Amino acid sequence: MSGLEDLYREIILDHYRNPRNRGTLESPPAIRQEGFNPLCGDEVIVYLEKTDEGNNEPKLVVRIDGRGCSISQSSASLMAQSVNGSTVPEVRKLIKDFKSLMSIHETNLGGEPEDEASLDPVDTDKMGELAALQGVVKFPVRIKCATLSWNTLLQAMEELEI
Amino acid sequence: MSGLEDLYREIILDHYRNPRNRGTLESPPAIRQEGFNPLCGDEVIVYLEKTDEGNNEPKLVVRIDGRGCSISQSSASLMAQSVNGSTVPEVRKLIKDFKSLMSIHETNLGGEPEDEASLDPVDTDKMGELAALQGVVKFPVRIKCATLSWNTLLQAMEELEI
Amino acid sequence: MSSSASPRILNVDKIRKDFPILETSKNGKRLVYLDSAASSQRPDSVLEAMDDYYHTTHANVHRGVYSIAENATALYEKARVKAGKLINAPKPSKEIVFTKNATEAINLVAKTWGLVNLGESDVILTTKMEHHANLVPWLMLKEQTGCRISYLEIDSNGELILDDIESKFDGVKLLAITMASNVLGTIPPVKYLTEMAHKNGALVLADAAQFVPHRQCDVSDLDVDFLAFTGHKVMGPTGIGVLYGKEELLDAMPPFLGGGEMILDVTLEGFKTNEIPWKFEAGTPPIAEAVGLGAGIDYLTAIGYGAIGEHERGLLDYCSNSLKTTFGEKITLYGPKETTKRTGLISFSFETVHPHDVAQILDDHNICVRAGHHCAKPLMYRLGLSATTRVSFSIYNDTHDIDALIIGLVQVVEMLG
Amino acid sequence: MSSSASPRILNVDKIRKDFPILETSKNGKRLVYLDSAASSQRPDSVLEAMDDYYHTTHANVHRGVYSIAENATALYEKARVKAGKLINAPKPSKEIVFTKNATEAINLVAKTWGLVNLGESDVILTTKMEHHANLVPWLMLKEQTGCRISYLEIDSNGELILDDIESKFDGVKLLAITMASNVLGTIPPVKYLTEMAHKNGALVLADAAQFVPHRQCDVSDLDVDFLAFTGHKVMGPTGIGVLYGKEELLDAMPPFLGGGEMILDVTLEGFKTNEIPWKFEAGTPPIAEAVGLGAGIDYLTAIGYGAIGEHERGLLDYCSNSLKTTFGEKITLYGPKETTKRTGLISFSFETVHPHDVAQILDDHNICVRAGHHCAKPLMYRLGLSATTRVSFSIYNDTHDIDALIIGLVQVVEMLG
Ligand SMILES: Cc1ncc(COP(=O)(O)O)c(C=O)c1O
Ligand SMILES: Cc1ncc(COP(=O)(O)O)c(C=O)c1O
Repeated sequence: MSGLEDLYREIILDHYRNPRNRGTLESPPAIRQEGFNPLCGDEVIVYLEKTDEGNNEPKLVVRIDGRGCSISQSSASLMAQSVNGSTVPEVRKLIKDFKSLMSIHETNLGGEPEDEASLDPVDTDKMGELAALQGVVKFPVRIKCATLSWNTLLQAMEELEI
Repeated sequence: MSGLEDLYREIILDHYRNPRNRGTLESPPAIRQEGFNPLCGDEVIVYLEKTDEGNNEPKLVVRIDGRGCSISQSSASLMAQSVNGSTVPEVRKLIKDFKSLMSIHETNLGGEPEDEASLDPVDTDKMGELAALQGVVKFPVRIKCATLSWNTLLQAMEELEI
Repeated sequence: MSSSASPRILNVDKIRKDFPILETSKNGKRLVYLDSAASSQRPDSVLEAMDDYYHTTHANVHRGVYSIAENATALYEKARVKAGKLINAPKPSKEIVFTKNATEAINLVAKTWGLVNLGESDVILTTKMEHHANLVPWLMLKEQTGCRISYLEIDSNGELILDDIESKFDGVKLLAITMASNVLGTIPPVKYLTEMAHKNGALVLADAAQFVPHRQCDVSDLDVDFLAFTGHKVMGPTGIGVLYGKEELLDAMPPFLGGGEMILDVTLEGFKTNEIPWKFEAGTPPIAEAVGLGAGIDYLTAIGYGAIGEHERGLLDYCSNSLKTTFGEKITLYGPKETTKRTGLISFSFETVHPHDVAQILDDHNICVRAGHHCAKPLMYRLGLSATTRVSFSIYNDTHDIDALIIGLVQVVEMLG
Repeated sequence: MSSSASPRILNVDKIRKDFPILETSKNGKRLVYLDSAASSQRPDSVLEAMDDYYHTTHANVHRGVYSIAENATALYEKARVKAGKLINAPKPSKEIVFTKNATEAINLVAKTWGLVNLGESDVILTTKMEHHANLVPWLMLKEQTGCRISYLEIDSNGELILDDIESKFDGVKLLAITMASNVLGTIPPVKYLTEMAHKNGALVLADAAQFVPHRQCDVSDLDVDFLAFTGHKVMGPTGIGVLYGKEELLDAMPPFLGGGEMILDVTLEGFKTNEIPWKFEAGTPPIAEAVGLGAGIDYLTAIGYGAIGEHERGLLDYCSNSLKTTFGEKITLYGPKETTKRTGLISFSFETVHPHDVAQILDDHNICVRAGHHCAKPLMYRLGLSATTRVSFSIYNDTHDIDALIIGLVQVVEMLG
């Protein structure tokens, strides 16, 4: 049972039961991006917008819709919580760290790592609640659940041309 | 070696080395029909014509071209020898008898017999030299070689609308 | 309750011995395999038949003059006849095409018969409970030909709504329909619909991937024009599927893939196609897989569809009763209420737990169930779900498996409910 | 003569023990298998890998959350990487598509990339020595798109004529070329021709079905755009083939067959395709076959292409010398004179005996050789032949096999010559 308890940590169950930043943004101006997990049909819809901060770096606003398992939905909630109010460079760093957290096992599934950099060790202490998703790496199939919202976020950022 | 000697009987080798009725007929009026053995690419070209016998049954004239193994070519030669100068009903009977001689093994290759009648026993005594091809049934793959010219003849007869 | 129903019909303990994977265990828990609708396990006789083939006979087929090549060809063609007889095809040696799976079989029809025969004014009629294998090929054909696709609706029991059915056939050239839903278990009235289709000048393709493993399938009686099923769900190996088609239809169809075996002649300019069924079997076919499928079919028919059906109905009753008794309002079961109207599988969902999490926790008990959209997304949309949990039965399952399932599910609900 | 060449390089006696079929005999004569170009035999490790897979792991892939399904998926994807590494694909997990055989791999390119990219003014350049698998798909494409097909000629040694080669690329969008002729053994200069093709804006598809079993294949070095090979010729099982394609090309191509696994989403109106390589793998893939292929590749690479090539060249020399010495003027051998320019097979013909009869009589000696057009009819027409006899070698053949062949052929000539 230790593996299971590692997967279903309290933080994850909390975000699953009480998802943060759930809702929609008007689109346009916001980007509306759908993501599917072909394995199970889980669906995440990411709404993304940037604020106008004058001369300062704009900040990102994100809302989450869709449905799916505890891992995909809690990961989306955790993602939204970390992204909201962050600048683009901060978010890029977050994405990189999160993918590192996950990608170790993706390699073992038979893939090449996306790029070598993604194999840098991550400092989970600095990741806050996000680190709770670490237990997922013991369950390779669930990595796709955990990364779904993040990949969708990346696509939305591309659409926003940031 | 008994099987092999049964396959390569003297009559067969003779017809292979000295094929009868080899040549072509002007087409039209003759029918020119090609037959292929997809197994090995053996090719038989049958030229077929019927004579005008006034009120009597017309007779068939056949010539053979093409190339292939000893079985396909000797069978074509034997076929031409038996068909030449015969009437359509006589040829139909010949074809039926010959197919019976061959079809027993075709069934074992996994096919249904073309029709139940084709399983009638044949009287090989009445078949003359043709009966020499009987050894082929021990070599199922070669049945297609032996029947190639006969199937091509049948197609030519269809074209001639007889 | 029919807790002892299954042991009376089949000797499951004895059957399980033929399936070594069922003797494996993880963390001291034996494997409980409840995912045969995704892929069945196979008896050792299937592996032995394939190994034996490789050990004594292997050579490429149809082109060799030497003995082992002849024997390989004979074994391959014998498997074809066996597959044909299983579904009572009138001319098995001509009307059975071996493909790589059921999906390819359906695509073959779409990309040959479909491309030639369908145009903008034509309609393909199908249902809202199809597997993607019997839907995406038609959606692709729609893109290519401009034909339309219309769907028969389902009711709240997951059965087809047949009111005013005659009108649904307007402009229809093909009815493409499942013989058993892989999500609901529903067995639509394919014989009746085939009569209807034929009366209206439409052909019928039946997706029997979920039917052939469970019920006697008789294409002569059904009179369907095409039918597909897949080897790995009928105790055969992966890598092989079966297409049945009526002789005159197959004869008239253009070839599918080009290459060796499907030709009579090739020149620099063009080619002549071979006779059916080889016209549709380009390249080296799945020879050992055909031999294995033959052995799988032998195993299945030795047990007999009568016993299989009865056994499965017993498990169905037992399982749905146990689920309802244990979880009451918390659980929803999908599909027809009457067990006689369905095959041996149950899809269900909990209000508060996602199927993925259900399957994950059951895996900790070494219980295999499927969670997801089951390659039937339109049906999921229709049911207003993104996923269900599905348990499916075969001859090697018994009530102990279901008891284990219930214990596992109780823990699921405790953890996440 | 190199009569002892092979034993020095490979321990054939030891290797043969891994191939039980080679221990069989008929009428007291051991099997002499000289038809590996049609299909290789496979070591028991391949069958064991498949049996082991079925005994411990089998489940459908990519869709299951439970352990054995995860393990099955991992094994399947590992086999993909193995197949990719064998040919040095830069991104094996994306650029390798599993098909049912090499023929399907080539058809896939014709029916996706080809249909989208070729029109009436375009030319497919190929050669006069192609296997039907690399010809009929293009002839079918010609029918569908109106594109033209032109052919590189061969000289009397069975080598490509490369004079004025630049001009041959006029209007060419695709060069579809074999990497080793299955009739002549010829190894065309594919790297050089690929440079030429790319300079002229054409892509290259290489048919490596007869190359991968014998020589190190390096798609990164060759820079070909697509490459196909087949499992049953590289010690793998039947029922599986491999397509390599460059990532950006595969990404841009429309899907091939429709069904499960190749989609991200399906609605009643349309569908979204999955990522590569799964976009091209509709339905349940050949899972056990992929595992078996992986084991076959392991066996092959453990022996090593260096030793394989050297061993085969020894047998080639020994066999062609024996044939020439024994039959002199009576026999004609085809293909390049230099053994370094060819793979381990020899096609030949006797003036007076048809290949079918040769193979028939050799079968009486339990010697397996291929007789026929070898699925290369245009080449046969070009050579002015309807058939040849072909002997082909693998790692389990030695000079004893060739000695037996010569004895058999002497009897052939006695009987029918
Ligand atoms: C050169 C060549 N290409 C393609 C093929 C086709 O391989 P498969 O029949 O496995 O599709 C073969 C083998 O028959 C071949 O020799
Ligand atoms: C109803 C139905 N049709 C078709 C298929 C496709 O079978 P395969 O994946 O073997 O092609 C399946 C199985 O996944 C199925 O359940």
